[in-house]
Amino acid sequence: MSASFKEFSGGAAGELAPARIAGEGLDATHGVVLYLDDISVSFDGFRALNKLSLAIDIGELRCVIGPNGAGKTTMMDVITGKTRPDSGTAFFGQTIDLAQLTEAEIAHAGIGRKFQKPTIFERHSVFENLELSMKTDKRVRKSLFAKLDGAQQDRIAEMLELIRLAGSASRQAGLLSHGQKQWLEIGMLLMQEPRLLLLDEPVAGMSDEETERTAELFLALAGKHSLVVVEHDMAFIGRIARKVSVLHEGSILAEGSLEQVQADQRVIEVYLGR
Amino acid sequence: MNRRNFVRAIGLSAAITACFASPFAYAQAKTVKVGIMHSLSGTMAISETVLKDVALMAIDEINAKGGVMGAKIQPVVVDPASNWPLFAEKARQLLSQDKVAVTFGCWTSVSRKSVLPVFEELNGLLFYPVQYEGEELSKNVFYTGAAPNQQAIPAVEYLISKDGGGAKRFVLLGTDYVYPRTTNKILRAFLKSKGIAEKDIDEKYTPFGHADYQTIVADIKKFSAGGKTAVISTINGDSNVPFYKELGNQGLKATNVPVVAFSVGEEELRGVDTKPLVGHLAAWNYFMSVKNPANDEFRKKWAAYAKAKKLPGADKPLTNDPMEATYIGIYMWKQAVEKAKTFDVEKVIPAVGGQTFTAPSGFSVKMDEKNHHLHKPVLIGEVKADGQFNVVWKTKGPIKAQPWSPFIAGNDKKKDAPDGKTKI
Amino acid sequence: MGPLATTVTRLYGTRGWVTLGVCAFLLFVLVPLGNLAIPEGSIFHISTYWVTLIGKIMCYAIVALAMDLIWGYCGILSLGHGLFFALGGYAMGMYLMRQIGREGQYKMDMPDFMVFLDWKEFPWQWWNSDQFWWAMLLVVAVPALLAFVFGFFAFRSRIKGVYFSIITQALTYAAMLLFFRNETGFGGNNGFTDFKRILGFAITTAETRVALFAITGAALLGTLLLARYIVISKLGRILAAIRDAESRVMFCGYNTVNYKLFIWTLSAVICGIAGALYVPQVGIINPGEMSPANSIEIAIWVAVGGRGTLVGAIVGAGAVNGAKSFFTQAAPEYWLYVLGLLFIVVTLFMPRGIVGLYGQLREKWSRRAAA
Amino acid sequence: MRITSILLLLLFSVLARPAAAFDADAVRALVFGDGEQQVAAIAALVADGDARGAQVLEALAEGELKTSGKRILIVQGEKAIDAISGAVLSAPHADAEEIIANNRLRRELAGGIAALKLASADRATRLAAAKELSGGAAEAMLPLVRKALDREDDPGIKGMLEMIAAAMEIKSSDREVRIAAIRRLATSSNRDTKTLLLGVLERKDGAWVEADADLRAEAEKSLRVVEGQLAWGERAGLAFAGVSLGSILLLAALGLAITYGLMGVINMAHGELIMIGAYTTYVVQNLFKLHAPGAFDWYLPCAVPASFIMAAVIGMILERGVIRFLYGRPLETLLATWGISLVLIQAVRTLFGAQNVQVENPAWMSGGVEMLTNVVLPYSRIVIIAFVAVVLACMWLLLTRTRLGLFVRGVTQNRAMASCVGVPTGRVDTLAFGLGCGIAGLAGCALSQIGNVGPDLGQSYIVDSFMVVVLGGVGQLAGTVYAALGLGFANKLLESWSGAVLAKIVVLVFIIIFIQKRPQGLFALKGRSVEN
Repeated sequence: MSASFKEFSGGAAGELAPARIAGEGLDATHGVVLYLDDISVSFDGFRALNKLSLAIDIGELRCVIGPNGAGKTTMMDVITGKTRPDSGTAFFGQTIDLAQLTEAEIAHAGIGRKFQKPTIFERHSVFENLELSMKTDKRVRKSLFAKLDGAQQDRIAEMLELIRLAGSASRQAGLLSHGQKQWLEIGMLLMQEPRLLLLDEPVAGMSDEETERTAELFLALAGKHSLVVVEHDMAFIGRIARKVSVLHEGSILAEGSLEQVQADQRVIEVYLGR
Repeated sequence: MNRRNFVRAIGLSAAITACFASPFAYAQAKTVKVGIMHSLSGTMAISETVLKDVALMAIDEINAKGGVMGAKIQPVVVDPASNWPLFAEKARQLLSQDKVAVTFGCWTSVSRKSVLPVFEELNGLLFYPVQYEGEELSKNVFYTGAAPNQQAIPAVEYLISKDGGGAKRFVLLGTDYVYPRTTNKILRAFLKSKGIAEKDIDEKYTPFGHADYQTIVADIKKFSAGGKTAVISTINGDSNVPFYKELGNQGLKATNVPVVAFSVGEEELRGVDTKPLVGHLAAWNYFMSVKNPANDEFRKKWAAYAKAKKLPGADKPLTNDPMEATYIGIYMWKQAVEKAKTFDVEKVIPAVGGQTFTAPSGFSVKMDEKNHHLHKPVLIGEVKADGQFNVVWKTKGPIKAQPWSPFIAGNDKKKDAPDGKTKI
Repeated sequence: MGPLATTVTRLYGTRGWVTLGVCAFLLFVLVPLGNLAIPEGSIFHISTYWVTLIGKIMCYAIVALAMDLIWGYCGILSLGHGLFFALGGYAMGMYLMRQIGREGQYKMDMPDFMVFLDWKEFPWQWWNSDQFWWAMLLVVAVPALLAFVFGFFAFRSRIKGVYFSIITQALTYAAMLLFFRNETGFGGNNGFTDFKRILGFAITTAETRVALFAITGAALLGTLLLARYIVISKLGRILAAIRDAESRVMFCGYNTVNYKLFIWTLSAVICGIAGALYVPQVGIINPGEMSPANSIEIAIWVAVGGRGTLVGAIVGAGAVNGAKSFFTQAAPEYWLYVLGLLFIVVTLFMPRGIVGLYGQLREKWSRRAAA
Repeated sequence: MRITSILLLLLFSVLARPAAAFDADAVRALVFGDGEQQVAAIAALVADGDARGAQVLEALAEGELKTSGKRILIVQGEKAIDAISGAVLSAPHADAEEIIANNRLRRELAGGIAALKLASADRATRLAAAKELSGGAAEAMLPLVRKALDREDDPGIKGMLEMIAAAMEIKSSDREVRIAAIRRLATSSNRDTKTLLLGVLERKDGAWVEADADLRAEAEKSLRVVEGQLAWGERAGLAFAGVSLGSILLLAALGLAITYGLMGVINMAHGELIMIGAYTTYVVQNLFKLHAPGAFDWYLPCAVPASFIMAAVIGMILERGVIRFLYGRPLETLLATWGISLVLIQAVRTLFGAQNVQVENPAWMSGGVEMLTNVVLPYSRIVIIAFVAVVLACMWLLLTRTRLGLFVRGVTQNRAMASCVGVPTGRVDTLAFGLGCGIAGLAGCALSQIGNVGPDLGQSYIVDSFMVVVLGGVGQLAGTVYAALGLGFANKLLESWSGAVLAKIVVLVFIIIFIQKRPQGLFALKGRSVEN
């Protein structure tokens, strides 16, 4: 089955990705796709992010762990433009200052995000969900007269295969199981062909079998895309992790391979200390 | 939306239409239908509901005496719900569906203006019972309320007179719509003719349903510091209560600054504690308190009717000017029909002119042969502690209406009768 | 088969088109004949009363469609649509006032209320108002412009749900007070009335009425097809997606502000057109149309009919207004109870409105069967 | 000064010589004469200060003076006195015609009677009389006033009399007297003073009516002082008006701040609950009229709880019956409650009729305190402001200090969680909604004292209430308070220069723009909780 990934992701990276990304002028020389430089965010006094700095390389798969309230989700909010940082800078590639863009523009620039709680269009069919998130011209007039051409049909078909929903393409998305919803959302992300994927607890509520598949998928995606995975499931982390960052009270506590991190004294305190 | 929905929906709307089409026209022998079109809901219900009741009373009365030319009157009551387009629709319904011989209705100018084209188009007959701004004449409408010269002008003359307190400055205060605007325009011109200077006239308007008169009353006080002042109020029914309460509380007594109102009658004062208002004035063509046999009978009948029909407020039955006007209107139409020996509008209209009726006001009022307005007496009353009025001044006899006020430029050339055919 | 053909088949299936055809026949053939050709007294005669009444209700139905587009499909409840309706009406009204010519009470060139306020020349708002094409332009442009500006700021600053509803209400309320003032130059509380002519045709003749009726019918069907085209397009799916999960739509890279703005403005324009058709048939336009209550009623038509289905909007407008016209005479004292209870019952027991009722019941039965 | 007063005394005694006999002709003139003669008659009767003359005047003022044929009677209940002969007549005179006194006559009477009362021994009576006279007294009263002045020892009353005298002496023939009068008037706290002074400064076609230059100068000086005072009065009045309007808006909106602000129920029937409160007040009032007319002035304290309970109960019924099925569907709630409001309005119409009903202010609430020259603060408004403050305080305590309050806040913040930890969400909802509606009822009770009570009373408040809550920021009580007072002031300030209509428009537009800037209202919660 891993073949199917190769095929797919090859397709994605090979023919589509470079051209489009060049079009969007993402300048990833220096090999870094995302810079966060001492970002701080506070809500009514509470400091959610505290001088957070983080850099993600092209094609890297980065796991971010940390106890609840460490600021994981807030970090993603900042990257995707949902929350504006009080101080600090966030750059996508060398040139794109995320603080200047709206959510839509950021998404367009090539950052895809999966929410903690799977958010899909419950009242649309699975097919429509993928159609809507597919990378195309997303201006009003275009979408009023839009029709799916053959290539697009095929892409959706591929994706349905990939996320194993081919059988229920015309099913209402709201009726899917939790795991399937997770997959659908991942599928929607991939339809956007993003350079960077932010995945907030992607395997929550998945069966072991599904989790396993997800791990494979991520590993396959890594290299073509950059991934930031936030997860509590240590087994899953262990399965995919190359580099792990530990977030605590809004800033990076430790960074390194999973073994290094787990050996780190402060990390142990943070996790076991309470 | 799937097709089944669509089909089903069409069927449904068809069903609805069908249920209207079901004819609710009674097939009784020797009855004549009469439309009654007063708002029973919405903002104007406050004033108009009683007019519907008094009309029904008059109709019962006539039917009890054998009806009109042997035909029993069958009232068709509709509720235009203080919604002006609905007035037009209802008028059309009454005329073209129910084929009523005559309609009694409307209160606000805008409602009248809304139905006027319909009555002219379908050549119907409307009796309009409320004092209004004039500047209008229609072959199809008879105005049984007062024109400005039958209410406003005499009132101001009284205020200027020594007995009225010899006012030198005037505040013209009204709700912002046509009747106050017109009346005040006429009064301005009139006051000028009486040698009152521009600076001694202050014109103020408040929005509909305005409830906070603090600033206004304060301004009146300020203005009144400049010399003997009187307030001429054309405030619309509903805003009067807060206005008068504010007057009372801020200690503006009628003896210092009298307020004369043109749309405040017994009914409007029902909602007010009148003790602080004693001495404020109102000008009408009828007051409940006037003493004469006709009025005693009218009041008795109304009280009885209200009790019999368990009308709200029957414990304290009140009559007022528009009610009297409605009552007169119905009888004038009856007499006209009997004179014309037919219900045909074309023949009834000429017959209405010249009709006379001993009105509860104690005078024998006459419908002008030409201008479709009543010759009415003018009475000026002062508010008493019990919410009734003391008549402190009245005209010798009924005076002729001037729908085209001579105080508005260009009206002198207007002819004092509606054009023969208003249809085009 | 050609692109047009495909569009046609996509819009409605055979039965749908047949039904539409039947409606068209009713509107453009049966009613006109019934009113003009068949003499009064015959049971087949359709009186002018019905023509004007149905015409009026069709105008409301168009408004309901506009409201359904924005509320049912995009989840934005506007409590200010009466304003756009009225603006369209006023634009038309100005033209009709100019058409009166010297037949007003004062026999002057200017509208009566201006003569009366002794204005010597027309205020700027009335520039060119005697030109029909200009009136038509205003009918579309004024609501569009207002809606666009208002919507642009509202949507850009992410005003959602109830907040949006409330400020649209404030907007229409403010406009109403403004139009009540005589200085505003639109006839104050009385508004415009006593029209005589439109494009030179006497407005009260049966022919003109039937013509207006037919035009309104055409407008209604046109709006229905346009709306249908929009809701089945990808745009329609995106709007629905915005309704259900706006943030996801944004993270998919759609600029939701533009989408909302588009449908909002379109809906306002449709209302304007409805208003323009409404005025000559009803014969009066005044600020009352802008009162918050009226706008709320529009929402209620849609809810009663079934929001999120186009036919629902039409049925709702027909049902509520039909009921109103009927009960205000049948039960003048009690019709408000009927109406009020209707709203409560619908919202409580018929979340999908009248047209959804059938499906709702069927589900219930099937569940029974299953259990 | 002394000299003048002595002169006046002499003058007066000349006038007063025929005071021996009671002037029957004057009485006849008073009854049968025309306006002029009547006024003259009053002056005469007052001047000779005879007791029976006074009695006649009083009777006329009270509407007890009647005529039957040529006879003039003072009818008090059953017994009647012949005003001329003074003979007491047993037979009740049904046919007796009341003599109607119009404004002018009543003014003269009031003045005259007051002038006579100045001679009274009782201080209070004299004070009242002086007050009455400072409302404007006829020239003819001057001698009496002077006489009283010399007799008067109470400084307060003396001061007032001084002013009254001055107000008349400004028209005196003696230049010295006039100047003195003008000087004194500078310190007058009377509305009509300005008129008097302006009279001195009047010019007819360019030329001064008053020839004497330095007399005019004096008038100028005094006028400036007086106008200064008036200006202050206006400012104070404006401020008060602002607070008052604000408090009313607040009262109307408070209930909504709970039902909508905290619970998120868009309650379009809120206005009708206000209306119900008002009608409850009306009913309570009538009960008092019927059963306890003596205690009428105290119906309000009973009406307050009554209207609260009434509205609260109806509110709870609505919550149980309709609204509870619509939580989480705010817009559907809007429609349902709109339907409810229609039904309630029509129900009231059927029960009480479409006309307004009369709600009397209790005596202690009518009238007002006169502070400064030209500002009267109506008691009713003062009471309402205080009332609002109390309601606000209670509500605050209830929400922050009690268990129910805790539950309400808990449920409104996280329903699911609250129910998990065992909060009876259902009951809490009902109670909270009832509370909100009850407060609406209180608002109705208060509004019935200043506005009219009719079926669509509520309609006029609903829009404003929503504006206030939204502007203040949903779920923010403090915000609601600021918003209400702010709008009140803004409205009044604007109204004073742009007129009522424009003022309202401007305020609405302001709200629209403001919400663009702060989509969550004045006091918005920031953070993750806001979105989604």
